[in-house]
Amino acid sequence: MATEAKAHELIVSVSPHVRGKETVGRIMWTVNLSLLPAFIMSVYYFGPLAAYVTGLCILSAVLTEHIYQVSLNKKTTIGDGSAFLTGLLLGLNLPASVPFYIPIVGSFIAIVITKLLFGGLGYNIFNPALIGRAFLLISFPRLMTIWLKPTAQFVSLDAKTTATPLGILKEGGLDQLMQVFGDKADLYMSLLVGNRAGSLGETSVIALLIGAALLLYRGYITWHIPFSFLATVGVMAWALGGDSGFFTGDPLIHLLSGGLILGAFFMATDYVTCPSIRKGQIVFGIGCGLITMLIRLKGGFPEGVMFAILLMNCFAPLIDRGVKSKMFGAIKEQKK
Amino acid sequence: MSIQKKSNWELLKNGMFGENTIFRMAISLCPSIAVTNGLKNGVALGISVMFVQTMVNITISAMRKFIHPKIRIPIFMLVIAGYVTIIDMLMATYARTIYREIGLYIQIIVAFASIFARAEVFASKNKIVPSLFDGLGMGIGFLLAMIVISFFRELLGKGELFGYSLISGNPLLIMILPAGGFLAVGLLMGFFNWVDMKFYGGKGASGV
Amino acid sequence: MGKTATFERGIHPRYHKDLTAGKSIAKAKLPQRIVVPVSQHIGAPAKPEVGIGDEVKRGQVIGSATGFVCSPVHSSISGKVTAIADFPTAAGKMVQSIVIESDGKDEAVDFKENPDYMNLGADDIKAIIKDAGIVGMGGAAFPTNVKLSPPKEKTIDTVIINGAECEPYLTADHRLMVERPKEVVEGLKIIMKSLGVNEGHIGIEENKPDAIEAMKSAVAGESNIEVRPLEIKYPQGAEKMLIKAIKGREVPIKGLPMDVGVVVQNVGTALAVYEAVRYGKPLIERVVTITGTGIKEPANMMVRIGTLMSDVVEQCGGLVEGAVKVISGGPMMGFAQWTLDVPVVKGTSGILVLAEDEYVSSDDYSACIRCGSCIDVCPMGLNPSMLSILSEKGFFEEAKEYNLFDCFECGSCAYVCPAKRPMVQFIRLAKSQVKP
Amino acid sequence: MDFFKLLELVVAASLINNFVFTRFLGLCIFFGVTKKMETAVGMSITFTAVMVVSAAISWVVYEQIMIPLDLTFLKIIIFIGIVAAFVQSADTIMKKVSPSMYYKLGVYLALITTNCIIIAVPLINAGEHYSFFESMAFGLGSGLGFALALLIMASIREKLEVADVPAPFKGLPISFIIAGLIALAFTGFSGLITL
Repeated sequence: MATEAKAHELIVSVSPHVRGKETVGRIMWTVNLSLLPAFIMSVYYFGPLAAYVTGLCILSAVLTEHIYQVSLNKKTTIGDGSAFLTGLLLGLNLPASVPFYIPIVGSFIAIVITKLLFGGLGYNIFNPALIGRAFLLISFPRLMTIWLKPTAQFVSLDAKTTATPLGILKEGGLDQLMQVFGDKADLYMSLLVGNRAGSLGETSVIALLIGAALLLYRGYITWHIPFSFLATVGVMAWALGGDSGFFTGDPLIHLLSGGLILGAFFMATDYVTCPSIRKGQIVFGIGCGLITMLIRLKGGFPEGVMFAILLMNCFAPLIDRGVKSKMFGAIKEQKK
Repeated sequence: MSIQKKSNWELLKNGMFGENTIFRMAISLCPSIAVTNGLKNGVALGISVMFVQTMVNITISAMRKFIHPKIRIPIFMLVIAGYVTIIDMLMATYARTIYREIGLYIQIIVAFASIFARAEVFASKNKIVPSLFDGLGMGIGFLLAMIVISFFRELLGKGELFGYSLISGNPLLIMILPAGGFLAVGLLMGFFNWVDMKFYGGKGASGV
Repeated sequence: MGKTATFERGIHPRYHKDLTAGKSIAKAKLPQRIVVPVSQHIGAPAKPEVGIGDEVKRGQVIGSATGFVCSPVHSSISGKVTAIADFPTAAGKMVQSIVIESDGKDEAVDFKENPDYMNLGADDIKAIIKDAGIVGMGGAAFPTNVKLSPPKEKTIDTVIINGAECEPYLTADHRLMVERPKEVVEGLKIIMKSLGVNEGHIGIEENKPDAIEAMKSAVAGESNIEVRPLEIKYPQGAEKMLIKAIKGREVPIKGLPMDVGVVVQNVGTALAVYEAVRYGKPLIERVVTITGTGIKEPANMMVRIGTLMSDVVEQCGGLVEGAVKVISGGPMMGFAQWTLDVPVVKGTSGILVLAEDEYVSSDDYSACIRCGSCIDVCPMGLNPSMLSILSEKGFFEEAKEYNLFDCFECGSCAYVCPAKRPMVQFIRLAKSQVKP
Repeated sequence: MDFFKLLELVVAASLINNFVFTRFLGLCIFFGVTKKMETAVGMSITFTAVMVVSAAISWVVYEQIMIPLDLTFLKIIIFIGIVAAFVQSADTIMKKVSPSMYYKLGVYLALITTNCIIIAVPLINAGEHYSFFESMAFGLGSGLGFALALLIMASIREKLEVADVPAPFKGLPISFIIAGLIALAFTGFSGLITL
C-alpha cells in the first residue's frame, strides 16, 4: 500500500498535539524589555556609570552561568534570558558608585549560590538578584549605601552624594524630607520621575509602571502580588507611619519611594520564588507589605523591600503547601 | 565490632578524617558556625572539645566494668558535665577575653552528640588506650574542622588571621556573620564531598 | 440570558475549524475491505459470531455483547469474512478484529422500522439501543444503554446533548447539527423518554452560529428543550464542564454525571439513537472530520465503521508532502498514529494530519519555572505543575496527594506550558505507576 | 507595659535573635528532622512545650535553691539533670496518659536531651537574670522561633527533593546553604527591637 512507506515517517507522541506559543525565553526577554524604560531613566539621572554598572552585572551574570554550565558539560541556558534578567535586576538594584568588583561578586552569588547550586532555573528558593544584593549590602555596608545625586543629563559624572528619601525620613523625619524637596507636590513629582537618590533602577516610578503595564497586559504577571503588596504598604503607612498618632501617615511617600515599585512588580512576582497558587500569592504580597513597613518604620534599615521579599521567599513553599486551589466538585465532597 | 581490631594510628586517623564529626558525620554542628568567625575562637573551642572528648573516653573506659547498663546514660551525662564544668571554669579564669565571646558554647559542649556517641559506642566497650586514641582522633578531627572553617571565615571576612591583618581593602563582612558561617560550612562540605567523589570514589556524605 | 454559559478556567487554543466547517458531509466510497475490532467501547469486548469464510450482510451482528457493559458490533458492508485476528487500532493497542472483504453489492439485512417510536416503553428503547451497538461517539465510547440505565437511587432530571465540539479542527458534530437538526432533536427526545426526563438541553459553542440557528429552529415546538450557546473555550465539551456550564452543578470528586442527575450524550450519539429506534439501523457508520494542513482536501465524511484510515485519507486527496503527524481524534486529546492502516471505529471523530510547520516537538522541554499558567487553566482545579514535577522525578505516591487521578488528561496544562513540558505524558506515567 | 515587655521578648527571641539563624544552636536537630514536614511539625510542638516548662523549672531551681546555697558553679550539671529528668518524666507520663500522642511525639522527646537549645535556654536565663515570667517568655519565644525555623526548612527541603542539586551538594551541604540564605534574609529583622 502507498501509505506503508509513509508509516515510518509519522511521529508518535502523547497528546496534546498542538501547543500555545509562550516559551520561557519569550517571557524572560519580555521582562527584560519591560525594564528598559527604567534603565534609560537610570542612565538619564546617573550618567554613564549607570550603564557601566548594569552592563557589568549583566555580563558577569551571563558569563558566570555559561562558564559554570560549560565546565560541567551541561547545556548552557543563557539563551532563555533568565541570567540576563538576574544581571539586569541586580544592576538596577545597585547604587551608581560601586567599585567594579561589587557587580562581579554579586552576580556570582546570585547565579551560582542562589540558582545553579539549587539545580538551576525553576528550583531556586530565593530570588537570585535579591540574594546578590543582600549579600553585597551585608558585606559592604558602606560602599552599598553611597548614593549619587541625580543630575538629569545623560553625560554627567557628578560625584556629589546624598541620602535616599527613605534614608532622610528615617534619620530626620518628614520635616527634613520637606526641607530637601520643597513642598509635597515637588516631592511626589521627584519621586514619580525619579529625580532622587537611590538604586539605579528603582527611582523612576513612571518608567517602572510603563514596564509593569506591559507585563500585566501580556499576562506574564497578575495583579495578585503587586496589588496586595502595595495595598498593605499603603494601609500600614497610613495607619502607623504618621508622627501625630494612628491613621495620619502619608501612604504616597512610602508607595513611591524606595524599591517598592521595582520589587512589587518585578521581583516579588518572580515565578520560581513566589507561591504558584493565586490565593497564596495574595498572602505572599500581604506578608511582603507587612515586613517592608515593619522594617521601614521600626527596623535597623531605612528600606525593607528586599528583605521582605527574601523573607517571604522562605515562606513561599510553606504557603504553597497550605493554600490549595479549589478543586472542581470539591464542595460536595466536604459535605459528606 | 571491627573497630576493635584497628591499630591506634588507624583509630586516630578514623576520627580525624573517616568519621570527621562535622564534615562526615554531620553532628555537633552548632559550634562549627557559632565560634568559627575567627581562628582564635575556633581553636579555643576545638581544644576544649578535644580535651573533653579524650577525658570522657578515658574515664568511661576506665569505669566501664562498674557502670550498670541501665543507668549508664545519667552516668555518661554526669561525667561529661563534670569535664565541661572544669574546662568552663578554667577558661573563665585564664582566658577571659575568649570566654566572654564563646562562653555559652563552651558550656553547651555538654550537649554534644559526638561526645556522648563515642562514650556509648566506643569507650564503654573498649580498653583505656584505644579509647584514648579514639577520643583524641575525634577531638583532633573536630579541631581540624574548626581550623579549616575559621581560617576561611576570618580571612575572607576580616582579611586577618589570628587577628593579624593580612589583606587590605574591603573584606566580605558577611563571612563573619551568621549567614556567611552557614554558607562557608555548606560550601566546604560540598567541596569535601566533591573531592571524595572525584578522587576516592565516595558517595558523598550520607546526610543526617 | 445575557452571558453565555461556561465553566471556570480552561484555555483558548487556535481552532482552525474553518478548514471544514463549511463543507457538507460527503458519503465515503464503499470500502474494499473493513476491519472491525470487537472492542470499540469501554467494557468487555464483544464475542465474534462469525467464522472465516462466512458471508455477511450490512447491518448483520458479527460480534455479540458478552455482558452489561458491552456493545455488539455489526458489519458495515456485505461480503465475506477473511480473517479474525489481532490488528492495531487507533488507540495504539492490538485488538481482535474481524476482517471482511466486500462483495461490492452492499446488501443489507432487514431493518425493523418503528414509525410509532415515541410510544415505545423505556425498556424497549434501551434494548434497541443496546442491540444497535450504540456507544458514546464523542470519543470515550461508553455503551449508551448503560448510561441510560442509572441505578435506582440516582434520579436523573436532565439530559444534555453535547454539541460543544471544543476540540480544535473537528467539525463532525457541527455539520450534523447544521444538516440534520431534526433527527438530533428526535434522538434527544427518545433519550429523554427512556430516562423519564422532562428537561433537555443542547449545548453548542458560539463559534457555530449556523448550528445554533439550525438547532433553535428544530426545537421550536418543544417547550422542554432548550438550545444553550456556550462560551468558546476548551474543554467546554468535557462532560463535567458542560454540566457546570449548563446546569451550574459540579459533579463531585470521583463522581459521575448521574450523581448530579444529569446524562450527557453526544450529537452523533443522539442521531444514532434516532436512526436505531426509528429505522432499526445499527451503528455502522459515523461522521468523521478529515482535516489539518497535512491533508490535501479536508472534508467531513460519513464513513463506514471499519474503513481503514488510509482509504479515507486517499479519498481526501491523500497526505501533502511534509505531513508529519496523523492523529485519531482532535489535537488536544487524540492519539498519534504510527500507521494509517487502522480502522475508523465508533469513537473516531476525526483524522487530523499535521504538517511540519504545525508540529511542536515535545522532546525539548526544560524545568518547570512555576509560572502557574497550568494551575490557572486546569478545569479540574488541580496543580499540574506539581504533578508533572513529582512524576518526572519518580515520586509517584506523592503525586496522589495532588489528586493525580482526578486529571482527565484534557491537555490544557501542556498547551499553555511555556517550558513545553509534556505534562500529560508525565501524568499518565504516574497514573500507570500507582493504584488509585 | 509589662505585658508588652514580655511580648517583645517573645518576638525578639523568635525572630530577631532566632536561635538557629543568629545563635546557631540546635543545628543537629534543625538539619536532622527537617527532611520531612511531618517530623518537623511533631518536633516543633514537642520542642516548644518542653522549652517553656524546662525554662520555668530551671528558673525555680536556679533562683530559689542554687543561688541561696551558692551552688551556681554547678549550673551545667544541674540544668542538664533537670532537662533530662523532665524529659524522662514527660515521656513516662505521656505514655500513660495519652498513648496516641506518645506514639506521635514520643520519638522526638528522646532526641531533645541532646539538643543544645534546651540547655542553652536555662543558661541564658540564668546569665541574664530574667524574672520568672521573662524566663518563660524567653523559653516560649525560643521555642516558637525554633519551630518556625523547622517549618520553613522542612517546606524548602521538601521542595528541593525534586530539584537537580549537584551531587556533592545533595543533602547537608545544600541545607547549610539554604540556612545561610535564610539567615541572610533574617538579618532584615536586625535592629527591629532593641532590648
